[in-house]
Amino acid sequence: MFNTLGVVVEIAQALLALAVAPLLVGLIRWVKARLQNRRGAPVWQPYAELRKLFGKDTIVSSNASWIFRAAPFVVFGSTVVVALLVPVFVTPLPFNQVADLFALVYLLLLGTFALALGGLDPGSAFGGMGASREMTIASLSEPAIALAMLSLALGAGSTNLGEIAARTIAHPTDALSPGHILAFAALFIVMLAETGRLPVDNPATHLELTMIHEAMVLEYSGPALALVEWASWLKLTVFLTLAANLFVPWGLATSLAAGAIAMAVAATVAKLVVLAIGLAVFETRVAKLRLFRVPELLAVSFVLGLLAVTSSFSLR
Amino acid sequence: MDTLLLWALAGPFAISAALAAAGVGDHRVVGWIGAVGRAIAVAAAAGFWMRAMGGAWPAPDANGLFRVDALSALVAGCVALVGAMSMTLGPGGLWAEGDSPAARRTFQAYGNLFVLAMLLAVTVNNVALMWVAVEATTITSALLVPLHRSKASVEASWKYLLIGSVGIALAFAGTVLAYFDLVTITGQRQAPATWALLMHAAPTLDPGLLRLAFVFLLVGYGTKAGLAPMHTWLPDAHSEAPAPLSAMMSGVLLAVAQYAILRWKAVVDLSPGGAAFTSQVLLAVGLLSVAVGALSLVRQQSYKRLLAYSSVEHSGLVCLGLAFGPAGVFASVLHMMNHALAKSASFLLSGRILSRYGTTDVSGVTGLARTMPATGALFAVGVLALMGLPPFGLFVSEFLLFRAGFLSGHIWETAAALALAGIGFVGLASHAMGMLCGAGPAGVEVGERGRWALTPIVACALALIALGLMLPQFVGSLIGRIVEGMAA
Amino acid sequence: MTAAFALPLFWLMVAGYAIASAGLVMPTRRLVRMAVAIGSVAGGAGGLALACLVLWTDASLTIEAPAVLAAAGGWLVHLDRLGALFLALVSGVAIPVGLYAIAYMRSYEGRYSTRWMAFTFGAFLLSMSLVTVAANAVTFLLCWELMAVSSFFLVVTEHDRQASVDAGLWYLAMTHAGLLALMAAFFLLGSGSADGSGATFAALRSSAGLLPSETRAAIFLLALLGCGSKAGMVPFHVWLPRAHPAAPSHVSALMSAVMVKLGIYGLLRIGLDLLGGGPAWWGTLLIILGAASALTGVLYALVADDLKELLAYSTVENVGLVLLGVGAGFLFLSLGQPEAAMLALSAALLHLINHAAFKGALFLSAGSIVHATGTRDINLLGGLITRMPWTATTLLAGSMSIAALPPLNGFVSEWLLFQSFLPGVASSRASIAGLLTLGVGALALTGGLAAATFVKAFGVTCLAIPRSPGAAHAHESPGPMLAGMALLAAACPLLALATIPTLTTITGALAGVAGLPSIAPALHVGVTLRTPTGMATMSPVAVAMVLVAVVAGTWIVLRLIARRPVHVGDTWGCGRIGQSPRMEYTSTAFAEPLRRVFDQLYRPVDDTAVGVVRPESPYYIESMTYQTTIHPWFQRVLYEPVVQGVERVATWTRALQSGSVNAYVGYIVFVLVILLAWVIGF
Amino acid sequence: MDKLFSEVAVLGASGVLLCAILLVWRHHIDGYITAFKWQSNVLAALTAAVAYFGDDRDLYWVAALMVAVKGVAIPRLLTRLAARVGQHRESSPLVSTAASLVICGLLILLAYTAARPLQAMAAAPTHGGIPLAIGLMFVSLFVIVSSKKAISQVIGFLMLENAIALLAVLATYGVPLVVELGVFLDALMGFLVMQIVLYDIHDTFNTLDVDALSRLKH
Repeated sequence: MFNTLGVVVEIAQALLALAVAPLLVGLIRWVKARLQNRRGAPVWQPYAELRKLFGKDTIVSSNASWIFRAAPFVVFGSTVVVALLVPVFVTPLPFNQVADLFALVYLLLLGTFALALGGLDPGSAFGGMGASREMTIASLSEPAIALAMLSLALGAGSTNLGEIAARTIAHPTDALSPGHILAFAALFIVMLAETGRLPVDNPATHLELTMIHEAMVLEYSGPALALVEWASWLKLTVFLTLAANLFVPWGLATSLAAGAIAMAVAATVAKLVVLAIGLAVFETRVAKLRLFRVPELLAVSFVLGLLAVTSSFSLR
Repeated sequence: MDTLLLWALAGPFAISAALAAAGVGDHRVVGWIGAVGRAIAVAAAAGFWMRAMGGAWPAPDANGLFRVDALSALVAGCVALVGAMSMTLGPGGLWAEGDSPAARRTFQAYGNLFVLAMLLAVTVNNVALMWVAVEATTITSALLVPLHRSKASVEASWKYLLIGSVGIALAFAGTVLAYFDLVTITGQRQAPATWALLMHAAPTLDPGLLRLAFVFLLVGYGTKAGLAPMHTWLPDAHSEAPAPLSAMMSGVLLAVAQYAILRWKAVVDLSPGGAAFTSQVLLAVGLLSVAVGALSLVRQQSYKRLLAYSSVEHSGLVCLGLAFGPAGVFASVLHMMNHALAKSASFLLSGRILSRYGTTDVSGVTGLARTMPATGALFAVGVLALMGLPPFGLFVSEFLLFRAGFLSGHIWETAAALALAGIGFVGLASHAMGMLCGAGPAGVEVGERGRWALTPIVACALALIALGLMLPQFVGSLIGRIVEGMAA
Repeated sequence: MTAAFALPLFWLMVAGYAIASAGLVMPTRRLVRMAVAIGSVAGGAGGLALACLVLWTDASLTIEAPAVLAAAGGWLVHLDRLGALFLALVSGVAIPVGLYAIAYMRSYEGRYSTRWMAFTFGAFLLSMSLVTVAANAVTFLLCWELMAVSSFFLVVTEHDRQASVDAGLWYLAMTHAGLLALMAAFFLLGSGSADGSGATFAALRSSAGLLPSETRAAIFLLALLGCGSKAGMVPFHVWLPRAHPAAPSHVSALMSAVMVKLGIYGLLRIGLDLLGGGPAWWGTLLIILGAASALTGVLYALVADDLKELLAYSTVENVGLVLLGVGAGFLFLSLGQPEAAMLALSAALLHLINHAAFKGALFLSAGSIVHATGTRDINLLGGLITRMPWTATTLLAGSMSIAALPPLNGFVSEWLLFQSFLPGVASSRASIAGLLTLGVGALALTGGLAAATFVKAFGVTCLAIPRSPGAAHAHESPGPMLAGMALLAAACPLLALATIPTLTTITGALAGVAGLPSIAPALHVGVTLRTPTGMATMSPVAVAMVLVAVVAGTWIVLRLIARRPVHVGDTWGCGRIGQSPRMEYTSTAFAEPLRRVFDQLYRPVDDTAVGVVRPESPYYIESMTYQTTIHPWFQRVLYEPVVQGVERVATWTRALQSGSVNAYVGYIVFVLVILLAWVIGF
Repeated sequence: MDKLFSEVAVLGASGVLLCAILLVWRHHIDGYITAFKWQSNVLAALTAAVAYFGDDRDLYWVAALMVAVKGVAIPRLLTRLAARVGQHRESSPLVSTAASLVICGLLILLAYTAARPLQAMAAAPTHGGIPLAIGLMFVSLFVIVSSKKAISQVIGFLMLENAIALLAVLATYGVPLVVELGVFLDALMGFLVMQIVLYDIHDTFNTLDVDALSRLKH
């Protein structure tokens, strides 16, 4: 599979993730609107947003430096690289040999780091506040991610994303083992924190006391904002795909046969839709937490991760 | 040849003393004559040093008045060097200023006698005459303590005189007891109690009596050596005496007393069970001294007392080393020598500091590195050396000493000494840094004066570095000979 | 053939550093600086070449001078590969730091003695190099303490500042305590061999196995105290955040990048090489202390407002990470898993080398900032990226590396550290697996917090608008300083790309030490890292390439499709025009959320005082001050009781010297009576 | 003959010790000086006796020197000193007289115990007095410790020297003459220096009370 075709497929699925990301976000927004008794924007609204932003002029603060301009590219680039790693419909992939689960975490951290610097650069209080809060949450979610991943890696005997998925495909019942479920729960909480969803952050608000991600990107405009937004949507997609295909990799193609791939794409889309709707329902049900309650949530996630690891090696 | 050396060693000090006593000491030319003479004395000491590597002079069985072996040569060398340095830098020497003519004469007269007494103590063959000479050191130096008459210095001199005399009297009692033993065993009334004879007879002497004698000797000479708790005179006398005298007292007087203890220990060690006894007693006294010395450094307010207590600590270390077998004796003797160099240099510098700042309070002296750069740097060197840091000799001797302790099986005692030395280190370091660093107090002149007077101290520092990085062969083999001599 | 070069290279190194020290006697200040630069570059080059020679060929270096210091065992120099690895580290950092010093020392001219600085600087470099080649106890301890003394003098360079003096005292006390412990450790080691006095490492190595296990444990603990205090391991780290900021920045760089690493060297040399490893609790202890160091370091770095103090605490953190790896290595060795041990130790050493690069770059950049602005307080900086673009860039490179961001070197070694823990979690007893799991958690939390810390360190320092006149009028530093910084900053990506050769060198150096495999297992396939158990693969080169390609591709595509103009305007201020620095997020503000999260650990002292109240109403407050301080409680809990205890005993001892001559004579009588009683009973 | 010698030796030693006890019992400095003078004279007589019985000519010289230096010269200088400084009374000593006497008794007992190894080798007829000599040492030390006047401490010290001289005479019939001369020189010089320092103290402090001499501490 490590041939040119493999690379093409790899790039294709990353592009697919990139293409699907706005749709997924649109779906979540739509479901949330419906659940809140609103009509809601159509699911392709995010595409329109992107088009509009790419067509606008950019305004840059006079205080900002090249960091401010470079940050969106780094954020976007690192997220795309992460997308390259995740088995969207085929596993394993050539790039899985190049970077694994832990590398994925650090690639995501690179994006967060860049965005936090971008938030600080114009010197507004909002940017600083957003950066500070974003880094707080990112740093506290690290141990939980690490343990969740460790638990997955222990189950599969590898930290290679492709192999983890392949192993669970080979042993379908593993998906229901307590270690797996606990790890999933841990990762889900971390995902909420990392992608700025409720109850950690509200992507739909600009209320200064509560916003995190939005505060950080407040100074961005035009194409730069488009990149940042798209990257954050892609990040959400990647996390959902990870949740779908690492924990429940059923249906994932293990060869490049056309039929298998077609089925895999369908399976992945179905799983993503389910997860998106689930996320929308969850977000509608919970209220935003105060910032200083978030560490408690992340501590829960850490404990879940710890339990996941424990059960992984105690059940072995 | 050897007799000539002996004269060359002692003569210059005797002549200087005589000149000063005759009232002609207070003259520039006389100062130069004295300096040249002392240089000759130092050269003579070096000659002894070379000579002693070949063996003791005269042969061990001879009953001459003097006998110079490796140990004598080493301590005599230290005494001559430190004595020459201190007398040259002291009142009436070459560079000192600001003392009254009477003070200069007194200092030169008694100071030279003091050196002479110390030289006599380490070269004389007879144990009782050695005692006489050690007693003479107290008498000659006690009068110099209150050179600059002040209440504190008079008080210090009284304490020094009384405690030193009482201590040394006890040492004489010990000497008599050992002599009694010797006379009884050999049946030779009026036998000359030479070291050689004592060493020869030691295995047959009564062990119980010898131990009793050793107790008196240790308490007696230990008083002079500044071993706790007989050390009480030391901080007072050292802090109140003029700096050059403190330098000699701390640098070499302690070494002379340690010389006596070492000699007697060698004798007692040869009697059955003696070695175990001496090492236990020395361990106890040494450890106590290290503890008292080190802990007293922590909350000390006067820098001269700081140096004095550091002497107590180092004296304790030397004493500990003597308890650690041959390797320990080697380390102790080396340490004694290193300490003589480092401490005398530090005390001489403290005199310069005192004359500039006008106070002995640690808190009154700040910014030494700015106000007196050369003195400050050398003082730092002296203190670092005393703290046992490389590249100075005391690092190596402490290394050897502690190693001897561990390898001779005294692990806990050595560990305790290590810990206490660590406390002393911090105590000394914190006070010295307070003095060296910061800005100088208002009204204290900035800039170095009389740089030439620092040359002997620079030489000391270089010697310490040489000892610390190389430990030259001739030093090592001489001390090796001393250790051999202890076992003979 | 190549072995013949070893000796000349050694002497080149010594001569180079001697030239640096010879700055002491140079007639002009300019020559002093030149001597330092030429000397350190030449010495560093010599040392680096020598180290490479030993690492990459069969050459080794042995110099014996048994007659010198004969009584203590003589000078004995022997360079093996483990030592060479650390020699390479010392020498490699010496070169950029030497270059940097040419210009940096200038700012000290006229205020402090640069001659003395040059002398101690050369001595510092030389003694650090010699520590790595020392092959018997006395040579090692002598050089070790010389290193401490020379660096002590450099720490108190600004000897009229109380903070420097305090820092120097803490440093001196801690390092000396460490020396005493090491001394005891070596003596105990020597007590096993027939001729303990010689104490060459070879003799100690062969006799160490015969020592009883309690003695071995004591040696290990003493070595841990001695080396740990040098390395800045918690709880012996208290000197580090004081001393490193107080020293001139090029010295801080050396201390942080190199000197603390020699603590790790000592631990490996004694614990692993001489003792040959030990029971499982050694590794466990190291892991616990490593995790404690990592977390403590990063937590205090996070809240530090002093840029150099932040970097110093971050050194504690990174030493903790290295110790985690070393501890895992010890643990796996005791469990009979030499391959896993090799992985863990290699990861630790790789991180150690990487840390030298980025921490060196960071400290030099910090020095450049201090040089330009005159302050180390992050709250007073800001906006430097436009004023000092090169300094900001090196600071950024260092910050990104230390935050373990791909594709830089910190990422590679932290990744490898994670991987080194996995085999243990996968295949050991439950207790050990649990420990290692917590270790992974600690590693991850540390990584996250480090990222937050360095967002602050770079972002608040260099971005936005300056918050003080000093920062506003900052200027870029002169060329030599930039060159030094650039060399180290460039090493960050380069070391990442050269991970495989570096790692191969490390495993080569570790091969055969103690129970490690004598033929180093390959940790890579081609350019891809591969752990021995095959659990993970990762290719730093490929990650870097893909990342750069994607970012660059995005940029190009965007340039092509969205060619809209860029306008420059004010920062949005909710309608308020004219943004002032007072609106910015400061260092303290940035760290506030995490400070509140870890309140229980920091135990800060908050102090809110209402300043001016208008007479109209008590609720109408014109001004208010808020103050928060964090006193690291280690000092209060661990050190102050000891200090107080010693002071109490010292006070009792003072009572001994009561001033009464009667009492004094009484002591003599008392001792006499006691000793007589002893004799009678003897 | 030996028996007589032995009795004389013990008698002499007891006499010397008795003088010390007498000194402890007295209050006046003059009384101290007198006690010391008699002690020295008794010691000299004992030395002469040992010289006679032990047939050692050198010891006659020692005895003569002792009378001259310790029996005559030093007591006179002391008397002059006491008159000059006007200190006549050992005011309020640290320990009451009765307690002092009891302590002295105990110290002599200790000395007897400590001197056991010496008695074991009692070959010479004079050895019976050795414990007394050691006892005298302790009593002298006690006098120094308990005195509050510098001058009484000097007298205590002189008595300590007597004790050691007594020990030397009894144990070994004296040390060789050259040593003996050195010891006497030291003793005399030592006393002279002490006297100078005492005058210094009186000049600077206006008293010889050692309580005044406690400024140097710690």
